Amino acid sequence: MKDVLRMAWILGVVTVLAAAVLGAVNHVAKPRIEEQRRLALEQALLSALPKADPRAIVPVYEGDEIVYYKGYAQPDTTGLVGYAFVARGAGYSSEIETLVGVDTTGQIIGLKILREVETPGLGTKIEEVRYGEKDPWFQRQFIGKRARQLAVDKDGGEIVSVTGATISSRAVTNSIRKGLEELEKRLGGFSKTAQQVSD
Amino acid sequence: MEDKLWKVSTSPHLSDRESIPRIMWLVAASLAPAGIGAVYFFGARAAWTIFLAVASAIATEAAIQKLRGKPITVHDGSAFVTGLLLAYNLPAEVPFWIPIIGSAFAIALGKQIFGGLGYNPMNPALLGRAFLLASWPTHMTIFRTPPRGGTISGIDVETGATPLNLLKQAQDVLHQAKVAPGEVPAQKISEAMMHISKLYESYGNLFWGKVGGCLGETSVFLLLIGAAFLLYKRYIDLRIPVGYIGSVALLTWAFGGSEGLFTGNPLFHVLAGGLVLGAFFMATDMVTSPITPRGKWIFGIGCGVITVIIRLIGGYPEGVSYSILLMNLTVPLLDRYTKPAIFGARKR
Amino acid sequence: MELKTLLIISVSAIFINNFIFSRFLGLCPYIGVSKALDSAVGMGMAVIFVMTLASSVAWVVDHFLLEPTTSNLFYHLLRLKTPPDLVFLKTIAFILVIASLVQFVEMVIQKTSPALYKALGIYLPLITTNCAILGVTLLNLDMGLNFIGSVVQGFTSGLGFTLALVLMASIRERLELADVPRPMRGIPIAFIMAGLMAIAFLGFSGLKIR
Amino acid sequence: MELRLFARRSFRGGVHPPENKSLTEHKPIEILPPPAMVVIPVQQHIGAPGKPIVQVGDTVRVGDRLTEPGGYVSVPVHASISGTVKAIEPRPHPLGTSVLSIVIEGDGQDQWSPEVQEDPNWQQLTAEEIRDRIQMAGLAGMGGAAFPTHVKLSPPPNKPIDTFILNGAECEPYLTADHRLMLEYSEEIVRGMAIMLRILRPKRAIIAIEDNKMDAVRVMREAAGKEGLNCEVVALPVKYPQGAEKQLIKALTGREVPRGGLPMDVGCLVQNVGTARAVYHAVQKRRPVVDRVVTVTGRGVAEPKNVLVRIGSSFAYVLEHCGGLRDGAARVLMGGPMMGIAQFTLDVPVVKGTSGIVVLSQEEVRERREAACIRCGRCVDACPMGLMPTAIYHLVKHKRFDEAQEYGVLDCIECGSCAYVCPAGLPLVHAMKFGKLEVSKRMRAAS
Amino acid sequence: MSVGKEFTKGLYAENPVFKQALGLCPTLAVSNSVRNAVGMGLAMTFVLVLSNIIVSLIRRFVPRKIRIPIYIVVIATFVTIVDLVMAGFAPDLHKALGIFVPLIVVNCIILGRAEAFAGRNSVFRSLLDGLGMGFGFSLALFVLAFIREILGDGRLYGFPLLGPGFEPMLIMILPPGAFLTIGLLMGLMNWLDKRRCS
Ligand SMILES: Cc1cc2nc3c(=O)[nH]c(=O)nc-3n(C[C@H](O)[C@H](O)[C@H](O)COP(=O)(O)O)c2cc1C
Ligand SMILES: Cc1cc2nc3c(=O)[nH]c(=O)nc-3n(C[C@H](O)[C@H](O)[C@H](O)COP(=O)(O)O)c2cc1C
Ligand SMILES: Cc1cc2nc3c(=O)[nH]c(=O)nc-3n(C[C@H](O)[C@H](O)[C@H](O)COP(=O)(O)O)c2cc1C
Ligand SMILES: Cc1cc2nc3c(=O)[nH]c(=O)nc-3n(C[C@H](O)[C@H](O)[C@H](O)CO)c2cc1C
Ligand code: SF4
Ligand code: SF4
Ligand code: SF4
Ligand code: SF4
Ligand code: FES
Repeated sequence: MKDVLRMAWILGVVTVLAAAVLGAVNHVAKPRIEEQRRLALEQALLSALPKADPRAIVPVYEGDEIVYYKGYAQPDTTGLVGYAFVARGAGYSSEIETLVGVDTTGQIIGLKILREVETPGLGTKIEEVRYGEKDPWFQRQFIGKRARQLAVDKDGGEIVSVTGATISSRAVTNSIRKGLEELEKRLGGFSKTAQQVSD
Repeated sequence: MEDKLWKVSTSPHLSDRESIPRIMWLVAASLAPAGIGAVYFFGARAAWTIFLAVASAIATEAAIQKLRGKPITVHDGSAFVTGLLLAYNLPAEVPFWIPIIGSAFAIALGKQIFGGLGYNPMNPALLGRAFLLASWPTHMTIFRTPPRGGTISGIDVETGATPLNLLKQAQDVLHQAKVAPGEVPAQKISEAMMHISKLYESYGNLFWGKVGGCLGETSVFLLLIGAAFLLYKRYIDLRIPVGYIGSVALLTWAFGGSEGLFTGNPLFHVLAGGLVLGAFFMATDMVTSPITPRGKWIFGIGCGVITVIIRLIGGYPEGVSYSILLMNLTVPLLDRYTKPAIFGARKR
Repeated sequence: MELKTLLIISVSAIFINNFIFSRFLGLCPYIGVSKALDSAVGMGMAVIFVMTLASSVAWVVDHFLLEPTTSNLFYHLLRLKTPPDLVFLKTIAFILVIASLVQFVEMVIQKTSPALYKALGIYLPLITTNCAILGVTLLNLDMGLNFIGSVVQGFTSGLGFTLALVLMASIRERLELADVPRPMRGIPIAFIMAGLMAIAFLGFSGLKIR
Repeated sequence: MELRLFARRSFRGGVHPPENKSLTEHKPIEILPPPAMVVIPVQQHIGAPGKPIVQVGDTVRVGDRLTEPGGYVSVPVHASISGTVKAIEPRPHPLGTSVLSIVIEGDGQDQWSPEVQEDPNWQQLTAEEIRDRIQMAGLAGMGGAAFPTHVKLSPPPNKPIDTFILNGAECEPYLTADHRLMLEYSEEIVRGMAIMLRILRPKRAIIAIEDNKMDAVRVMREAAGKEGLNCEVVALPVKYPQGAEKQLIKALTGREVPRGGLPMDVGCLVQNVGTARAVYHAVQKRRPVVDRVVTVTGRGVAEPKNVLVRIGSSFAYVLEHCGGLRDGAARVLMGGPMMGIAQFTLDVPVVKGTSGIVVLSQEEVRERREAACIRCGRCVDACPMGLMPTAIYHLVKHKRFDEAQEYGVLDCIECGSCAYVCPAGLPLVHAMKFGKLEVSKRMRAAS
Repeated sequence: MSVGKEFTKGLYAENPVFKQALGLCPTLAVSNSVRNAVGMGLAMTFVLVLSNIIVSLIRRFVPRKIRIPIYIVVIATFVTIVDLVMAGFAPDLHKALGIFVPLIVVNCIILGRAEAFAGRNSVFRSLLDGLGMGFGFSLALFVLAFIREILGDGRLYGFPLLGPGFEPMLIMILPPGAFLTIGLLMGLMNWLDKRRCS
């Protein structure tokens, strides 16, 4: 019995020690991790709304849920450049999440795929950056398009799908179209002309 | 009388005339009508593909046997059959290296690595196909050459793809329309419905082979000629194809329709795709199917169930290859748990 | 959780994202204990049991001790101002809780049911500190499953593992009688077989329950 | 019970090898002269060997007993020619071993023992006395297994025989000895059968003949009628191994002899037609087994025929009387091609169980390079015992005898159907025999 | 055993992956690209070396009966450190490796070395052993990833290597490719070993 108590005691001490060490490390690392997360979101939002000021992209809530973001050119939230929202669609083996930015007229100005677990080399080509290029060719096609133009070539649309991964391509395309239509409904329609943004 | 030492051997001292080479070459012969059909429907390209697949299978087998210092047994015809069946499972316009690599994989990693003929647990030709499909899906899923005298899908539309492909696409549209009403344009819905009904009437094309698809799978008629011969020779056991095709028919009839239970079209599902080729020539590969009578029933029905699952809710329009490969995995268990009753064991 | 969701979790864990053929978890026991069918079945049962158990206790530990929510016990017991975020301790907490719980269960089984102990007990110590077990708890956490979802995922993942293990063992028993080239015998051919099985399981990829 | 007669008479499995019986089936039995020398092994039956009661130099007459039975499951052997005992030494036996044998040099007289004479009072014999006579006449089953007949005729009281079956199936290809015997000696057969029925008093008696011998069916029916025997003569569809007793019982009665059991466990007894005739000789004529009908046939024999030869005659002697061998003769078998045993010399004697001497030509013999099993399942379909020969083959090959036993290796009747159909040419029966040997060795060691 | 051997044995003769079939899960899971393989190898080596050192240091004070839980706590501590640091400083790699970083805790190589080696040997030897095993593990991962990435993606560390004409063999970066590659590699090694012996 005494033995058991001794061992429990040792084990307890070791565990508490370990927890303490980890607590310390966590204390140092946690801000970094959160910073990284924030940075990742900021990066994504910036690729969706390239002209917005990083400090002036504000979430719009509906209840607890962020339904879209508004991006402004100035840090004092003036000069609306557009909106950003997350589109979700079922791909081949995962739900694909895309952050999409549109200007005030509903024309896509940027996008970034946030999450996707498609087949490597097949579905993941929706994020492929060809050698010597800077951005993913598949996503580049969406820039400048509006909701009604969004359909993959197989469905008679203008988006060239990734060969052998029509399902993934279709998921991205259709989810963005749906998201755009929803946003339009929420906003009560896009404006006819683009806001003049002074740099 | 001459006084010599006679040769001895154990009984029996007779045998029927069957031998492995004879069986294999006759199976190859029974596949000939479908091969000739493939060349007729898809042109000289088909002959070239078949030749490359067979040659690569034989060369790989010989090379590995030589490397291992084993007797070279390519004359027994089993590698020929594997190459042939692999070629029958390829689309008409694959690049030349596809059949070569596919056959090499089928023989090397599907068969010889286990010790060669008789020891491989899974169907080599189908492994070759599944390997190609996973490696170069774009080449393996492109069906552009319409067969002579027919169209790719068996109906008069342009949209590429085999009948099963088209069916899957059309059903996807209908499903989409159902879960998200109002989102799919009415014109697309009616188009999909038109496609389905036209597909369901294309029995003639499907039976004679005037539809798109892999080289050897399209003509049910030509395949049945070979199958009848094999059944007559008792090289294949009717239980597997009957269990297989029967369960596909039953399940597609029950669950294949869009208007509820028992509205599917079983005849279409039986005639379309590689079911007939698979059920008569590939699921029956004796090396990779159960040896016991009850095991054969379960094997056939299992293939049918998985095929239907894949066709109806799976990621592929066609499920024959994978269903057979998956059931191959259960063969040792089936053999073990379906042993025939030993004479005198039942009645005690 | 909706029944359909549970069904999707199950089908995914058994066929589509099988622990062996797709997630790469539990490979060492898979290769090590698949030589004979009998032990494969015993191991499979033990894994199903431990995975289910681990999934449930890990959820409880996470939910009541680690997550920074109002159900956090430390928050109530120590009357903290905000719920503490102890998620960083998940690895160490899970592994200790699982290991001690399994040890406890093992003792109980040994005392109460010698037959069950003989069938399962010998495998239990083998798998307590195994990545499939810890893996399923981390996956549950990643996927944000609730209690029922975690238990179902734990159970069905174990089922999928057992399916793969039993199929492999039955095939390896047959391969014992085959003329496998000498350098390939044993573990290498088991890997080749696993690869070919994984090819076959690709057939389930893209399966959609609707 | 009667209804079953119309049911399909068959058993599971089996094969249809070419019969090749036309070579000899129309050739009447030819009686060969006594040879100048005979070699009589002291053991020609299953059971304990006999102990010689003669010495080198003794003179013997035909029918003189040469050995004392070595126990209850044992029968004596008898001189089959008259002459002098030349040697008592191990000699090659057609079963492939060397067995203590009594060599008799003939005196050319063919003098019979005075004890061999008709017993007018045989009807008065008790069952016990009849069995005794059968034993001392050296009767061992002539259907091939050579099990002492008197033992089979003594069922324990708790296992009464209700069905007696006379086995005239002769399903082995080539062999016609039983066929000719039935055609030419139907009365003697029927009389022998009557004697056995008297001992056993079964409810039902059946004479079973394959339907490729309809003439024999007719003749036996007539003979049975004349004798006033209450028995059915049943024509069975041709299928090998119809004549194997378990399969025969199954086909005729629908009963399955339990695994490891004997026919008497299902109330049946099976005797070969030749045995029946020998019973008649033993009981009524007091004539021991000194000769038997042998079919000498095959594409390697110049003049195939059925012959009645003295036990102990060498194969060489018999073959010489059949015109000798042809060129291309490749294999000499004792018994039919499915179960027969290949001989390495012609210096082996005809024994009580020798139903045929078959000489196969080179084209006929199954001589194949072994390939790998392709799991075609033909052997499983063919096995009349419901075994999985390929599984047992692999297990035996890898010395996994315990599992082989689980798969029923001991149930194998060595009929050869599996190896006959195997396209890979695998030595399946060889594996069965070896497996049985090893398994029984282990079982004996364990007990 | 010489000090040098203590280090080199892990590379080939006692390679944890190829020769002992341990640590298979992360090996197969993250070897679809060289980048992931290197990251995982470093993480693993870090934990191996440090846990070996600590275990060797405390080996005299730990009661035998509870040594395993103590080792686990030690290992888990280092793993969590790696996990946190990686999440903070290399988020992309952290995302790519997924749960395989925390799973280093239960990796049988680490516990195996603690139990079989560090628990009985001096600190210096344990350090060398940890380094050797860690590099051996990394080497195995690298070899696998090298083959798989080149064949399956036509690239190496992200750079196109085989030119645009090469059509990558997708299966190599899918699960079956991992199994087949390691199986063939192990067979090849057996064959080479046997040839060297004879
Ligand atoms: C192993 C495997 C993985 C696949 N993964 C994906 C995928 O990630 N995304 C996708 O859209 N299709 C995937 N597919 C599906 C096929 O490529 C399918 O044929 C294709 O999506 C249809 O597109 P296509 O019309 O361009 O051929 C996969 C197929 C296989 C065999
Ligand atoms: C040990 C042993 C005991 C036997 N006892 C009897 C018996 O009591 N009654 C009987 O009818 N047959 C008996 N037999 C004979 C068998 O039933 C059978 O006739 C004999 O083994 C030959 O059959 P086969 O030629 O079909 O192999 C016995 C056989 C053996 C090996
Ligand atoms: C495969 C096989 C085939 C047999 N065929 C016959 C047959 O056709 N005729 C026959 O009398 N005995 C045949 N026997 C022997 C019988 O099983 C049985 O032993 C015999 O009929 C018993 O009679 P007996 O003791 O008078 O010889 C065969 C045995 C086996 C194993
Ligand atoms: C009826 C029958 C069907 C066959 N089917 C196939 C097949 O589907 N795939 C294949 O590779 N070989 C097939 N073969 C050939 C042979 O069995 C095959 O090469 C072995 O699987 C290799 O061990 C078949 C042979 C026969 C007799
Ligand atoms: S943790 Fe377990 S399953 Fe994972 S690599 Fe180690 S032994 Fe294999
Ligand atoms: S953890 Fe267990 S199962 Fe995994 S490798 Fe180590 S000993 Fe084997
Ligand atoms: S020899 Fe044995 S295993 Fe072969 S068929 Fe006859 S009884 Fe069956
Ligand atoms: S008949 Fe021959 S090849 Fe066919 S399963 Fe039996 S043993 Fe194998
Ligand atoms: S006659 Fe049938 S086996 Fe002897």
